Amino acid sequence: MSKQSNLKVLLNGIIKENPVLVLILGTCPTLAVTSLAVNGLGMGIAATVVLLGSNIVISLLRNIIPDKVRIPSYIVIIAGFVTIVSFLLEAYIPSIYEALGLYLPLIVVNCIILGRAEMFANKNGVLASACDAIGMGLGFTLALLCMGSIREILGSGTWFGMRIIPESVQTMSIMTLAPGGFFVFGILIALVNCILMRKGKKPKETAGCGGCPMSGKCGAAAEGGCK
Amino acid sequence: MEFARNMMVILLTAILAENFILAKFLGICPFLGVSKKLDSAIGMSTAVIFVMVIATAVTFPIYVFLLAPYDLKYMETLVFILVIAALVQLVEMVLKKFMPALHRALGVYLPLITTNCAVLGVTMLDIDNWDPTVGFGTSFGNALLYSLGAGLGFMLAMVLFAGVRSRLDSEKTPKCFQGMPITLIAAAIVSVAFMGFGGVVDGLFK
Amino acid sequence: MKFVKDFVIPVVVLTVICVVVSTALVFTYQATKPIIEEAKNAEANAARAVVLPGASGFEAVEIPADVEGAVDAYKETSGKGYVVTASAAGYGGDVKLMVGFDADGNITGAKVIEHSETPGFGAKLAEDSYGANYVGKNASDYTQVDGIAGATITSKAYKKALGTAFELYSAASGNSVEISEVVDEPAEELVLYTVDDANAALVPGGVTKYEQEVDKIKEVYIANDKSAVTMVVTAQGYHEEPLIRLVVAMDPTGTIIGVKPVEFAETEGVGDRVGKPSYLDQYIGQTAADSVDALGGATVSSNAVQKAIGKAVDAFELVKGELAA
Amino acid sequence: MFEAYIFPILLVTGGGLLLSAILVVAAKFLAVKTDETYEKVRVQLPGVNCGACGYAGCDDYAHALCNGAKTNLCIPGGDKVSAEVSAVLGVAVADVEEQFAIVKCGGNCNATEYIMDYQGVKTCAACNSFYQGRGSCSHACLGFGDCVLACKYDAIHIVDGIAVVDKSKCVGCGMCAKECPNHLIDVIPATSKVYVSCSSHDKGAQTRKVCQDGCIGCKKCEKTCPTGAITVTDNLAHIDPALCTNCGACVGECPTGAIKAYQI
Repeated sequence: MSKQSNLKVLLNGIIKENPVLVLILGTCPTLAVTSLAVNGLGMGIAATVVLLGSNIVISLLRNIIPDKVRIPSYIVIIAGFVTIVSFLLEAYIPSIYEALGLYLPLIVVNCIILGRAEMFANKNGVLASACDAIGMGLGFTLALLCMGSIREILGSGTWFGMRIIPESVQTMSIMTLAPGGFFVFGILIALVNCILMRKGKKPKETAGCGGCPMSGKCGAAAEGGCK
Repeated sequence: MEFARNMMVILLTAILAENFILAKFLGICPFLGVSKKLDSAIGMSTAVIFVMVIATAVTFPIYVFLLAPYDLKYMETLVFILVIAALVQLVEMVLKKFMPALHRALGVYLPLITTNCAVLGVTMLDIDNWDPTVGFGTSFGNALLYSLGAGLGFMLAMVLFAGVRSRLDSEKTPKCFQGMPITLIAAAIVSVAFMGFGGVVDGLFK
Repeated sequence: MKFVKDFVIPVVVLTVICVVVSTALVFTYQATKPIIEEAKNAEANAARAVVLPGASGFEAVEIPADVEGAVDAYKETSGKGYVVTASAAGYGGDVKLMVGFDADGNITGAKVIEHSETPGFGAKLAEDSYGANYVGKNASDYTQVDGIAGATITSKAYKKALGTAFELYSAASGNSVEISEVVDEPAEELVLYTVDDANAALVPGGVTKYEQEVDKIKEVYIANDKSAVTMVVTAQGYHEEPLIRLVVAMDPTGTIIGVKPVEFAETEGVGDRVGKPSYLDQYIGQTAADSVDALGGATVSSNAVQKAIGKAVDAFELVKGELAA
Repeated sequence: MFEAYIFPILLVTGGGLLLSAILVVAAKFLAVKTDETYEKVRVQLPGVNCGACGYAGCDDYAHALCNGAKTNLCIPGGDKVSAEVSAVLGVAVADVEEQFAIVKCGGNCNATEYIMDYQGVKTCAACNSFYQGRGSCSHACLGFGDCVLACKYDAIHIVDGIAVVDKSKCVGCGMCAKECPNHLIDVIPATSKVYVSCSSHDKGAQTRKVCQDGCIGCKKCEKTCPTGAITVTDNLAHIDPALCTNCGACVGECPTGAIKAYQI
């Protein structure tokens, strides 16, 4: 895995192993924050910055951190980066900070970040981990962006604030609410499954457990809870 | 009477109106992953309720006495996630030692809870709902009640969904919709139903 | 050696990481703290300027602790007025309202800065267009502004927050102001008339029944002094079979002088609001039936009433000759 | 100055240290004393918790093994597990009496047909509770595969509408037998090659009307069996594995072919 060219690692994150649509990871922010495209974009970029930072630091320290305290130290590093990003957002783009609200600190427990740290960063060099972080981050942002756009256009008729559907047409405001999130996410994954099937690859059967850092130790995955 | 009414409002809003999975989107990863079979769903939810209440019991006083007076709200994320990670380890050890049967049933899901958005989410929501004017006793009670309600809401959604999924599997769904997509669409319909509860709870007690 | 390798090193590494990360956090926090403060103030002042046009700067004013729902109060530095924020419990949660007052207590602007009301209904109150209705109102007549149909709870919360805002204003400015309480408008009941009572109410001078049937309307009455004509008209309401029966009175020029409900089987609380005087009296002085727009949330029943009155207006042409010129 | 800078660092590091100290201390005090033999034995067992050994699951059997239970009771594990467990316990290896499952119903789609187009919940249990199932014979296999789901060794499948056991994979754990609502599945010793593929106690005429493959209780097999292993009770033939010598005389004699033999 590590010998692949860095570009391939980058592309892998965006299409082949898109964290949200293929590995079905980090679903909490994906559903919660994408009622507006600009929020989806904001969350995507924030997550990418945190992922990039933590991947680089973790791959730097990978030989120093003993295995016994691996998870707690990763958590501390990631929490540090998340707090720094939330400071920057609160200071310079308060509107995004308000919109993300509770879900910004929740990036700490986002399976993508801890997952990539555990699966990739502690095995590969700094450059490869950085590329992987950018790839995964972009994949995450793209998925969130398209989720956000669909929900915003259908829900409030605007896209990044610009009015797309004329005022007279009654928009489906349910799209901006909770059920819309589930619905659009389901349709998107079905679309990805169709594409994967047409290209002959079997869609990923395990839901979320595949990429989750805890799946090694967690009985639910072994016991087939994730089939 | 006022106290009981207030408690019921908190509990019911957490379970129905602001259900953690279907309205607040917290804890979706285990919801999609573990609700395949009913017994794993129940096992997981009991473990989540167990850890949520204990996590609130530990993190709420930390915040009120250690973080708030020194204006350290920004440390909230770091401290809470550390406490929850340590707590999960501790609970696993205690369970293994004193209740092996319970450990065999629940212990399996404990590692999954450390990276669970719902548990960290509930501790942070307790802090948002905390208003300093009310005395510590009542606000601590409210916080515990809220986390209990959140856990019960989590279990309600998980168990409800284990039933839905087992029926979904035997139905003939289009090829690319099988598995995750059809479950999400079913979740959308159920969450519409839960949206209706908002008015019910307010109407019931207002 | 195993003890050191197995126990000491992990703890040391973890502690070092904790120290490094927390120092980084502390320094970033201290660095960004002023910027965050300043960004917050700028944003708040911008919102306040919207509510109190032409304001230059604000200074915080002490707010009395006992005012329930009070958030903050600011005095405009050049004495132009005050901006206060108050909150009240709405349908989905608290509604936070920022209100600007000029020096002597008239509202210069009102803006909802935080709410969780249902989109499409309660959320309409958050639009600036709604806040504009209150500009110029003072402590006594702010309750006359009517809320948005279909969002009664949120409208009541809006007015309650305004009441608190007035209290804050009087506390901040020192000149005490008599605040009229938000009184729930008396719940209008649907008063149904018999045809004779309706005629008596509409035409004090008494009416006689017109013998022929006019354009399928069976009961047509002409005032004894020929100054008005009243007709009993019907239309299908929301539930198809039960009818809406109204008595419509018109003067010789064809303008409607009154509409009284005789039979009204619309859904209680929604449709029957259309039968109440507050809606039907809007037809007085109109010559066409569709000049009064439908009541929000009860479109079907309003259309039925319009159809019924339309029948009366059309039939008027045929019976006009009977009236005095 | 202290409060804003030093205190948070102390708080976090102190908290981290305190938490790790608590964990280390707890790890020491709360260490659960597990005796090694139990762990080593438990690891050998397949973990199917089928109860074929007569104990309530593998954990229970492992405990029993530690205090001297017989090592050849684990049917699914077979000789391999028995050998390993005996090695661990240092006890003489006793070979395991191999067993496997048989389905006592031959009513597949060419032998019998359904009396309804059942659209209800697609499990045998549900279908069986709906007017005794969809088959014209009320004892027939319903073909919804509850047994297939229960089998952890993928040794039983639905073929032409009825369950068929794949001898090569079946380890005789009996989990499928528990699931079948009509109790059609039995676990018999591997030695006996002949079995009756019917469980209908209806009168011969009725069975012939609904299924060409059913046992009509004509007692021919009972007469021709040299060792008297077959007894017909209540219109249904039953072969006693202990007496049966696999001579196959009954297979030829049975007019409807209800008695079947394995080729192995």
